[in-house]
Amino acid sequence: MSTTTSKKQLSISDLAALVPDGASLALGGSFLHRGPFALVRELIRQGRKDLEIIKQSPGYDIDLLCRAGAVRRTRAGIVAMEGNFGLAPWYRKAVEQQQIELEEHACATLTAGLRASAFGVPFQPVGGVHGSALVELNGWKALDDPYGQGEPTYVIPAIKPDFAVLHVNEVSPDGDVRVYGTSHWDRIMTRAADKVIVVAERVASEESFRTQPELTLVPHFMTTAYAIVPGGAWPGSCWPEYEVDYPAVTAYLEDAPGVLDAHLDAAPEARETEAAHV
Amino acid sequence: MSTTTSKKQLSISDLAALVPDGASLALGGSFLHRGPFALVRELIRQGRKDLEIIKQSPGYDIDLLCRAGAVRRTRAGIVAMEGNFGLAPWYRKAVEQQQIELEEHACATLTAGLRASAFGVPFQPVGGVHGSALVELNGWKALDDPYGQGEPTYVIPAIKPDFAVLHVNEVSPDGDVRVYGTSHWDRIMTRAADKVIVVAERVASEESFRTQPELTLVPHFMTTAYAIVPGGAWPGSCWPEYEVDYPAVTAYLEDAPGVLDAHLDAAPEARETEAAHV
Amino acid sequence: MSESWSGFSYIVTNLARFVRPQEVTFSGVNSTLPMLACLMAKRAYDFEFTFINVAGGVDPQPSMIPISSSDPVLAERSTAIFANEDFYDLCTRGRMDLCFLGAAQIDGLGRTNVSSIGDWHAPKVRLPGGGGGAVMLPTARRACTWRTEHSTRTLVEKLDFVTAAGGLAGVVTPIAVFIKRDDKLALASWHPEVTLEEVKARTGFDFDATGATPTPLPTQEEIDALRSLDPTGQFERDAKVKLH
Amino acid sequence: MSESWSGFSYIVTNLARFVRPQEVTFSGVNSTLPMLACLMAKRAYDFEFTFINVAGGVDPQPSMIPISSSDPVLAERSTAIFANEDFYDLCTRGRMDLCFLGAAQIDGLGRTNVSSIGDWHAPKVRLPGGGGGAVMLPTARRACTWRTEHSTRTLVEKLDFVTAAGGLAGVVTPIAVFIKRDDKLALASWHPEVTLEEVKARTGFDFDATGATPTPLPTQEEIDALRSLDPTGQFERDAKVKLH
Repeated sequence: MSTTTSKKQLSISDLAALVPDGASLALGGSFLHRGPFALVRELIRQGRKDLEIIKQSPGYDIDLLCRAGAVRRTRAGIVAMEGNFGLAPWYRKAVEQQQIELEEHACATLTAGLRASAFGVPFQPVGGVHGSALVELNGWKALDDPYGQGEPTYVIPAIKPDFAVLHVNEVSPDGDVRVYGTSHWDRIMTRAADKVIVVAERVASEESFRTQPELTLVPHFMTTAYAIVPGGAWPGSCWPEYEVDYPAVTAYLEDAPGVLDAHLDAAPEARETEAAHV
Repeated sequence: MSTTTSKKQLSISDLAALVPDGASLALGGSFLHRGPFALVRELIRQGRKDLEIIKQSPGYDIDLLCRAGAVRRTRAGIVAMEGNFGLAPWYRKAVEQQQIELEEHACATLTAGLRASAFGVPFQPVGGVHGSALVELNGWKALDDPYGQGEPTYVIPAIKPDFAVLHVNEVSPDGDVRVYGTSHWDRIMTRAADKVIVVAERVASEESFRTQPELTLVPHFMTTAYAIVPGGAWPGSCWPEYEVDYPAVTAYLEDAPGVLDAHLDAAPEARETEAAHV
Repeated sequence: MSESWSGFSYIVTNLARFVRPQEVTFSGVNSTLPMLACLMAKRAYDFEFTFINVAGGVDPQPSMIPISSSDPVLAERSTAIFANEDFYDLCTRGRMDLCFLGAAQIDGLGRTNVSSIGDWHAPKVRLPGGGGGAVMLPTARRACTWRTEHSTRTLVEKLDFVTAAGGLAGVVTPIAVFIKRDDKLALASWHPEVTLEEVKARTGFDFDATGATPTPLPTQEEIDALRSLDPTGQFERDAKVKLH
Repeated sequence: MSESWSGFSYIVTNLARFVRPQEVTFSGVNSTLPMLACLMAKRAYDFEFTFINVAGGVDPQPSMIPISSSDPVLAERSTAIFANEDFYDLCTRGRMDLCFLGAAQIDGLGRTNVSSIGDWHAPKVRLPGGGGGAVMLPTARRACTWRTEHSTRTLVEKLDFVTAAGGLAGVVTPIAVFIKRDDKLALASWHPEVTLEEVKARTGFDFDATGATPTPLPTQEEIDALRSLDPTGQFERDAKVKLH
């Protein structure tokens, strides 16, 4: 397996280069927690356009992408900066000014669509939703129970992202993935997407994975490629490595010229690249 | 939480006593591996009748229950003793002589039915099945994709066992559950069933669960009660504790008077009780 | 009990009072006050219940109280990780006893809007969106929400958009506690420092107030629990709750 | 290569030859010969592929070769546990490149019966049942099976029950290898010690034999790999495969 190893490990810029303009990306994590933010920033640096962003609870990531004008459409459950930061301002503006298309979900309906893809079926029943105006908005259909036992049940069409993009604690040389604490919706995203790309805090030995295989969230054969970016979930948290960098989020939210570039330049993956060039 | 602890831990006979005649049981494990066999034997000792057994791949368990005349109906994917033991003889006889009702599934259709219950929906789409005579046999319905994207897809009605019964490596005092190696279908069974009852090799400290919560398969609040029976998956395996006891399986399969009783008496939970009475 | 009962303490305490023994209670994202309420209930009440949260925690032992109610510290020293798919399924299959959900607007039927102020397609304010509500509100055994502002802007006659239906079991504002009765919100109690008339005047929908009384003051255990959770008053300052 | 090619070695080796570089290959329950084939391919062939199995293993390093093909040792020192729900979903979403499935009867369309001999409702022999087949056979990219007996009892004109349709990509018996061509089973090759006529006489369905040749003898690598997996010949004795 050692031969596969080097093939899968890429620089963050080469990893981002796998994603073309117009691609649909399911982003892992939730709000400010364990999001694949280094990859998101690298997509912006590379000028990616027309992306479709799929995530139950985006925040910083979708806001940043909207601020950079990289988004065509988002399919999301709940969008906010969270903590005490409230709404995501550039996302909000992009929707209010109709610069991006929004497919508004409940988190569980988005999960249902991902499950349909993961299970290889065209639609997935979901509990609840009755009485919500989201039904008409999205054209969701209710199906009668053909067995006559249950109430009419809404079904969500399959959602199949081109890429699932995760930030994780550890990756094996061959691409096995491990996270600590909650996996959020990362698991179902990796089963629904066409390809899985990963940013990890560090490489852990194959041996360590073989010792506790029960902890592996994504087996290596599902991982297309990965990059190692310590601190890559900045300014968010990556349990148990680091907490949210609240001052950095506050600085990001300032609405002034140069703030976006300064923020991108302050990111760990940018500083690392700079350091490498010295 | 210490107060809950003693309430949930029962003797194997008190645990079995929770299951009434006619109950439907989803049994964990697969074939000879990590099945809740101590509990199954205790149900037989207590003379339980008319049980419905739900399991993708039963073998020794369903055979034993059929041999003891405890089964009314089984819903199963594949039934065999496995290894070199071939078919399950008493199960086979019970079906051939129409002493029990069989609902024959593909393993994945049974899983789909369990998923429907776990997800709180009346039916669950499943991939495949097209062209199988199981469709007509079970009256499974194909639904058109209301979104016009996919092919007609078979849906399986919800399967909701009264109990999920697992054999596991470790349980916390309060009922958190941990298994090593594959979880087979145990996870979805615990999410589909009305109640979860557990036989464990041993109690592990609450602290050990708090140290690696990612390894917990079933959180304590889902567990109704548990018993501790070291070796309780005998004559099957429980990774990494012990392998299959092949001579014991061979002895069980002998068709002679007294074999069933001798087998039940040789089981770890029977020897333990006997020892306790000395 | 100090000289006055702050709106912040009123909301947290009355949310905590929805927690019942032996139940499974959930708090989610953007939900600092319910998070504090769940932690308060653990400290103030002499009964057991299971606290699960959006960080995957199951009865965790967090080393600090986080600003973000989805912070991973809320799964610290948890006995299990019960991640998002799992707790949503628990809810849709009818096993979530109590869940706390956010809302921007609430109507008299206990429905919520978290989607937009103004027309959805051309919003004045684009709100966070569907989140847990549309699925959890109709499927949880009881769902409760809160508002830090009690006004006809937040408690409305007509929602700008019906994000979630199904009927809230409880709503807590700085001055009132509503519960579900005959599939509508009814007043259960009001802040002892305001009047029933003020509650009515500041509420956009009609409600039944039969049997409603001033809310019982916080117990010493509730006061102590909240003080231990917010010793410096930072959460109270951040929440910016005003009675009037 | 010894003086003769045993039926046991013929089956294992020809199943192994269905494994392709970079693919995901699965072996299941009641499947000792495919299990040996996957392990043989790992040892004999100079390419990488992912071996997953019903014990949850992903490229495991088992400390012994188990009698039961679902034995947990097949997940020993695995890099991940990929449990049953996961590998079934992998298959139904079209990402299982090759899976090995059992069969009692096989027809000329590559459909299988694992349910009953005789009428399903009053069976002469109740067989194991649906298992992986009904879902995996139609959804795997390629599904292969094997029989240790090549006869008109096992390779039939008409199945007693169609448990799984979708068309096998390959069938290996002690004397022949069939592949899928134009949605039917066609003969690819036959055991060098039998004749095409014998294969035809012992097969219940008609098949196309265009281009079929005697099967290439096992390579030294294949022979060595199988010997290392079954050094005492116990698996071969247990399998009781007869050429004639």
